[in-house]
Amino acid sequence: MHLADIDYLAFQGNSLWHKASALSKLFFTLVIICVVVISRELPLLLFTLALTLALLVLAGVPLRSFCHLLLYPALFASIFAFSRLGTSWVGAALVLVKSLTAATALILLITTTCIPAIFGCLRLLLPPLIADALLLTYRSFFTLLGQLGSFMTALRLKGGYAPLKIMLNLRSAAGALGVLLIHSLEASERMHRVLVLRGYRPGIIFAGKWYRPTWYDLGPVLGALVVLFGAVLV
Amino acid sequence: MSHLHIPDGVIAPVWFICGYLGMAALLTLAVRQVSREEVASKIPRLGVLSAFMLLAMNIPLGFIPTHLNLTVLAAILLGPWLGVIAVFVVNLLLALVGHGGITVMGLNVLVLSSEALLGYYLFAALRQRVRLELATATATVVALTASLALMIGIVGLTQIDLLWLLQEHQHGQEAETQTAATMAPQIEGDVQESEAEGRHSQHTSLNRFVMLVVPIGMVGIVLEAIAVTLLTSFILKVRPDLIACQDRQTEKGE
Amino acid sequence: MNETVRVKCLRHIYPDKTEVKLCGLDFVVYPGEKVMVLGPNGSGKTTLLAHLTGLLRPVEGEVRVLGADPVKAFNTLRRRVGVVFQNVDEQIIGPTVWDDVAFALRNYGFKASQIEEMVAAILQEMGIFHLKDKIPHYLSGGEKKKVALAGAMVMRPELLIMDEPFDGLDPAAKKEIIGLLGKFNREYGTTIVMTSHDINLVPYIADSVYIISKGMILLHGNPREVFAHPEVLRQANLEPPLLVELFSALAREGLPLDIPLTLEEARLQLLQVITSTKTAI
Amino acid sequence: MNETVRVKCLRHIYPDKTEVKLCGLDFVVYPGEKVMVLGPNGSGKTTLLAHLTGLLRPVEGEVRVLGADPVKAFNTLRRRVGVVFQNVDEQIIGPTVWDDVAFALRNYGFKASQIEEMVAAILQEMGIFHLKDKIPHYLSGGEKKKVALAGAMVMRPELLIMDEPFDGLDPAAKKEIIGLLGKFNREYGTTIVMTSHDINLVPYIADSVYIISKGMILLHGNPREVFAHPEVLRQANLEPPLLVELFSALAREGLPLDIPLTLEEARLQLLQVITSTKTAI
Repeated sequence: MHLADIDYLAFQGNSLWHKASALSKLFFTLVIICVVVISRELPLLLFTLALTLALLVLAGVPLRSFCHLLLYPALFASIFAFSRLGTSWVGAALVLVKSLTAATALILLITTTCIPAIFGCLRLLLPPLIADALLLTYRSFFTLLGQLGSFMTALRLKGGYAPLKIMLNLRSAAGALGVLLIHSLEASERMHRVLVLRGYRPGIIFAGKWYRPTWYDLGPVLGALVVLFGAVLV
Repeated sequence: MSHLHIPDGVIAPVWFICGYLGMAALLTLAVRQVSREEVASKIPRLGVLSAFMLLAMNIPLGFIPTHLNLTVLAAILLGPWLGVIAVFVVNLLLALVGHGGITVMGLNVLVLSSEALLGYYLFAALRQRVRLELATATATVVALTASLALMIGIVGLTQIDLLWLLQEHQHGQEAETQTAATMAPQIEGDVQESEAEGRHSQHTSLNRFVMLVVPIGMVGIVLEAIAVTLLTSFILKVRPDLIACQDRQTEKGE
Repeated sequence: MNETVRVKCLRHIYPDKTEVKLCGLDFVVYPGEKVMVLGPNGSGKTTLLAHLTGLLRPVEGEVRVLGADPVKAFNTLRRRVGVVFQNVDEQIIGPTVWDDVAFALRNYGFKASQIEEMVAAILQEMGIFHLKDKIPHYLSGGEKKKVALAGAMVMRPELLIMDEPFDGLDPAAKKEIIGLLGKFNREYGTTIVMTSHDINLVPYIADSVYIISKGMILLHGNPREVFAHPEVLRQANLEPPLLVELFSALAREGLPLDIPLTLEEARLQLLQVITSTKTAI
Repeated sequence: MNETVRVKCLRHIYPDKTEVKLCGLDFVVYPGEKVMVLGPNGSGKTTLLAHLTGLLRPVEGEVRVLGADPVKAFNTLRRRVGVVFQNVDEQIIGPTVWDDVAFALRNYGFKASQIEEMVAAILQEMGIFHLKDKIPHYLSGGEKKKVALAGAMVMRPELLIMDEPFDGLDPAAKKEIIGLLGKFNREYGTTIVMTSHDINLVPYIADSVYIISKGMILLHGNPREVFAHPEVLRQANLEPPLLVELFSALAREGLPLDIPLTLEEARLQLLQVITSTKTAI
């Protein structure tokens, strides 16, 4: 799953963009998304796309392993765009560039920001119950991912997976998922005990340190200002 | 199953803003519906099941262009409102990792929440009358069909021009249905079609969309129903109390 | 009454109707003791610990922890008792190490500055301050164990309960945890109750041992006393430590040997026997 | 070429860019051997095993299993190689013990009657036939381990690979698994490669030992040869077995002692030293 690779990149990365706070990067992403949604100016969108791509490269994100995430929305947009080829070249290009830019901005955000830090900011908008649910989901995902990986390995070694045999795969997947489901439900019971013992109240899983301004925040903030300035200019 | 994959920036802001507002209202309602004691005892299960849904989506089924969602299963095990929250959590994480656009997240949450709510209440109603397997399968099939219809409705309602296609994922293991859509009025300067012509083309594309998505949707619904039923009956065999305790919750809630 | 823990012939019925009994000797822990509960898997060790934390209510029998009934006094006791379960992955809840260790403190409404200070103190003391911003799933097994331990110790509980603290750790990590537990015990007088199925660790960590098998507390004593009953150990499916086996075998040959706890003791005794044999003749 | 396994200076890069190297000595296993790979957590043991199964493709280096490249010959080799992972909970998939053991057979298209026969045979041989209709979830750790082992052995593989087979088991279960592995090795000539961080088990189960530390294969030999190098063991963060420590300490005092592998050996040597001291004077 990409989530694991993305998480690792965000965790071990050390670029200037990585060091900026989640809040500043969320601001940057939001600005880009707004520009993508509102603007109809191809030059501005192209400039924004070039900027986000350059930042992605500067942040040390291996483009090759994530290009499918970029191309994925672009592919649909482009097929749509080309179906309207008769009407307008500009319209087609707009659709393509818009989808690419939005996807790049999101990937830049999540490959350089640890997900808990993003949740830490979202927590301000979300009810405590949902914020906690997000964090627990994130924790559980990685515990379960390891287990699922073992199951899949066991399946492969015992001949339980073949790309072309649907019924075989379905049977194997159902077996593995069933066992994994029971494991995870039982784990959740034990987690419940832990929560009770350690005194759980909604909203306390994340500490208060969601934002501390640093000089590194200048990067995303300046980046966002440049894009905004461009938007005003054209 | 019913999951819109619309790239960002190609749908009119008014629609995704409506989607977000609807989502906010639904989530507020959901949080209010969950009692305080239920929170402490159920939140680990909520987290674990959301993670489980995320994982199940990534199980390669071979070349079938669909993946499991397990929304109804989550609703059965969590109750309707925590199920809605699970839907939100899963969709937010998916949107963050670039799976479907972030702008259509609100709409996606609404569609999938309908699956959770309908699935749960149908299951609860049928559970007393028929065998567990039949109750689960029926609830899943009906809920998914309804959410598929809802999605088609939303798509039609937004009057967006659509192009549906079947697309293998880049990694070649999983594939799923995708929508690429755009908003004609957005680029009105470039589009010089007559009103009538435009309406006509929207009709054909919606028809084409329905014709493409319904068969795939049906395959997805059948697979999902099988998976949810197998999983529920597996729990019933190994740890019946995990579902039984949900029954008590239901009785208390109703 | 100055016992930290007393458990008297416990009976518990789980929701799925399995019954677990724990009878035989009373389970008594005095302040400042390091108690090891030894028994094979399924002997009732974990059930015993769950009752000490107040998570389970016994059907029969008496449980007293720090002078109170742990079920009734749950909310007061949980501040005075730290618990570390066997599976640390399910125990670490915070998204970062810092958040996790601060969890209980935030719950009890400590001030932010106080929390900052207390978390820093325990992390430094345990030598894991550098991990504070790490995400738990990137830690090694030993590091996770230490984080869970930090979360339990941050309030300086009077009693620390650990289920299989050494399971799955490699020798180096085991040694570190043993060192930390010894330190907490010396410096804060923390009473420690832990379970294990590894008898070889006993001499390094415990000063009081209970042997449990099939719901019976069979034996209690300090390590030397317990090792003097290899037949009880075998009955409980536990193998006596190697040195104990060796020395009992030699003692049966008529050599004047006591049961040694450590390597050093064993070496000195053997040297003495050999020297005295020399001088005797 | 009649080596079962040969691994030459392996380098692997995981998707997350962590690099694991395994150089130093070659890792060679001959048919019928019982090989123990010893090293602390994170030394590269599990990576080595994953390469033997063909699940990972090395960036550099050579891996040969039963004369073939395990990545290329994955589909043929997996019928001839049995694998048991560390955490049995994550590899028992079938809803009942019977289903789980029959899983691979069904996938390979054996006939129902044949499957029936083969599963019954292995379950009986391992003394767990009575568990056949049980739901694995409710089995004890030792029983689960046996079920996983049955699933790996049901096709009578030439090579059996086990990652930490004794971790988390109590002494009785350990003994049973050791007995079963010895039996498979004797009766079917099954070659066994296993990892562990518990050095004390070596004398009971291995006839060839590799010591790994930080991606280097430091030492290879039979148990006696390996124990003769306590300094290498310590370098690899492994504690030499107690008897080895005791006897080296005594040998430093000038006593004429060899390194013993088993309790019995140790006892006899000590008795002899004591008696000879007597007679010498």
